[in-house]
Amino acid sequence: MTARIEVRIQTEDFDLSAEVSALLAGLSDTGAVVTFSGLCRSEDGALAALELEHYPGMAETEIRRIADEAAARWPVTALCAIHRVGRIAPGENIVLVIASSTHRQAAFDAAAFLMDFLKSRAPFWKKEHLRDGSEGGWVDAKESDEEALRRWS
Amino acid sequence: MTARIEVRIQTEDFDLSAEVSALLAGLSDTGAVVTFSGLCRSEDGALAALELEHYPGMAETEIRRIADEAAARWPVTALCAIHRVGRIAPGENIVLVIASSTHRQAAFDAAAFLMDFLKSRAPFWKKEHLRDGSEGGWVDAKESDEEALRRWS
Amino acid sequence: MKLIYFAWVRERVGKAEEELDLPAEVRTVRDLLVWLKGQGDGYEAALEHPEAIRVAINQEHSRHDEPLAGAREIALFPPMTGG
Amino acid sequence: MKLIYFAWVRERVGKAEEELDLPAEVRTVRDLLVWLKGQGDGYEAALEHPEAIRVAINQEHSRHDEPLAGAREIALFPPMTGG
Repeated sequence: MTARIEVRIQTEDFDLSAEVSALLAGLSDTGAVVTFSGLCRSEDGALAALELEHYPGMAETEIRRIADEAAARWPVTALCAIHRVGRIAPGENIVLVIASSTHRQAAFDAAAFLMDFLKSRAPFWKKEHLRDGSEGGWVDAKESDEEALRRWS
Repeated sequence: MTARIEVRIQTEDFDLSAEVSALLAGLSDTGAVVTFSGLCRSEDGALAALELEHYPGMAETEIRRIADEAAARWPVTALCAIHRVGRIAPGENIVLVIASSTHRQAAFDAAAFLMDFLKSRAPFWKKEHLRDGSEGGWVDAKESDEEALRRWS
Repeated sequence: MKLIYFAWVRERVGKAEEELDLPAEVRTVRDLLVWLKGQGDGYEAALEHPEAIRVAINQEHSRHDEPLAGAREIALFPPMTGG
Repeated sequence: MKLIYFAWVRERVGKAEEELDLPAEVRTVRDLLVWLKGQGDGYEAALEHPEAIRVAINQEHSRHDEPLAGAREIALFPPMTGG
């Protein structure tokens, strides 16, 4: 089965329903759709915005490589990953992953796999801007994100 | 943490984005949202529609009980389950589950748990109507759905 | 006792619900399934494989060895196929 | 050689990218990190903990023991925090 794969990096926000509809158009054997949305948290009101930086070119290539691997591991009908860059306010979307399949477990697994690898392998970096006007600095990578990769190997 | 829990059974379709927005309104510490949509498959064009029957009263109570258990097991900020009943055409939504949390793993796990138990414990039944005008009969329960429950015990 | 039927149990019994007086010796869910199977062709067809039938007492899932004491509403239905 | 920097590596080095002539003895990623660290205060600050720096050669993740042979573009950056 050849999965439909869509990868985008953009400054604009996206709409969940519109992305799912566009991705699944014509795929009548899809019975299960899992989406993951990553949102900017307010950090108890301390955060003014996140600034998302990426490595143009490599970011798209790397996400597509991860999606290709997910499509090889699970019988998905479609996969989509959209990552925003630039300034993102609390409550706004940062990332969207969609995985669809005939049955639900493949959709859940492919979406979780895509997110786990996207977090630790796709070249994006987050910087915090605080409400008091100061820079909160670059977000540190979490050991738990590296650990999350191990369950897939 | 008290999770916001929303359970609905309805004949009308629902919009993914609208349901996510309504569920998360004001929950500023939510960083991860997982949705599962179950769609009516076309069965290679053979299916005219599914007819969904449920046990009014017990269906809502049972789904809420499952959601309460998910909320007790994972640190979710909100959970939602919407199940449609009546006649549903290929490509249309049957069920929606939403789970949100501060971090992604809890959202993935709670959504998968809710779907697994909803499939085998909530009192709904599917009947197939075929394009050639015949009744395809009642859908059989799958042993794989019973097996899916065991990983949570 | 109020009995409710769903899906193909409802279709085979030929009605969605009914009020029945249960004999005193019908004490458990299993007793009920055995007794009901003898009440006519529709019940016989619906309860051909009684072990496959799921039962809810007062809208809660019940095992076949559970007593009926306290039941106001008993529902019989096939394994569930929602989601 | 085209070098590109991201996130706090870029901020500490003080530029997003540059063209540098690498000495012949700089053969691996690790050689490059050690050599670059000696090129001034910005580089010293960026490469204080060279083992923490991630490197991509021609836009592919590379280990620190990999050779630079064939590299057209080398990127240095902190561990990724997207998603």
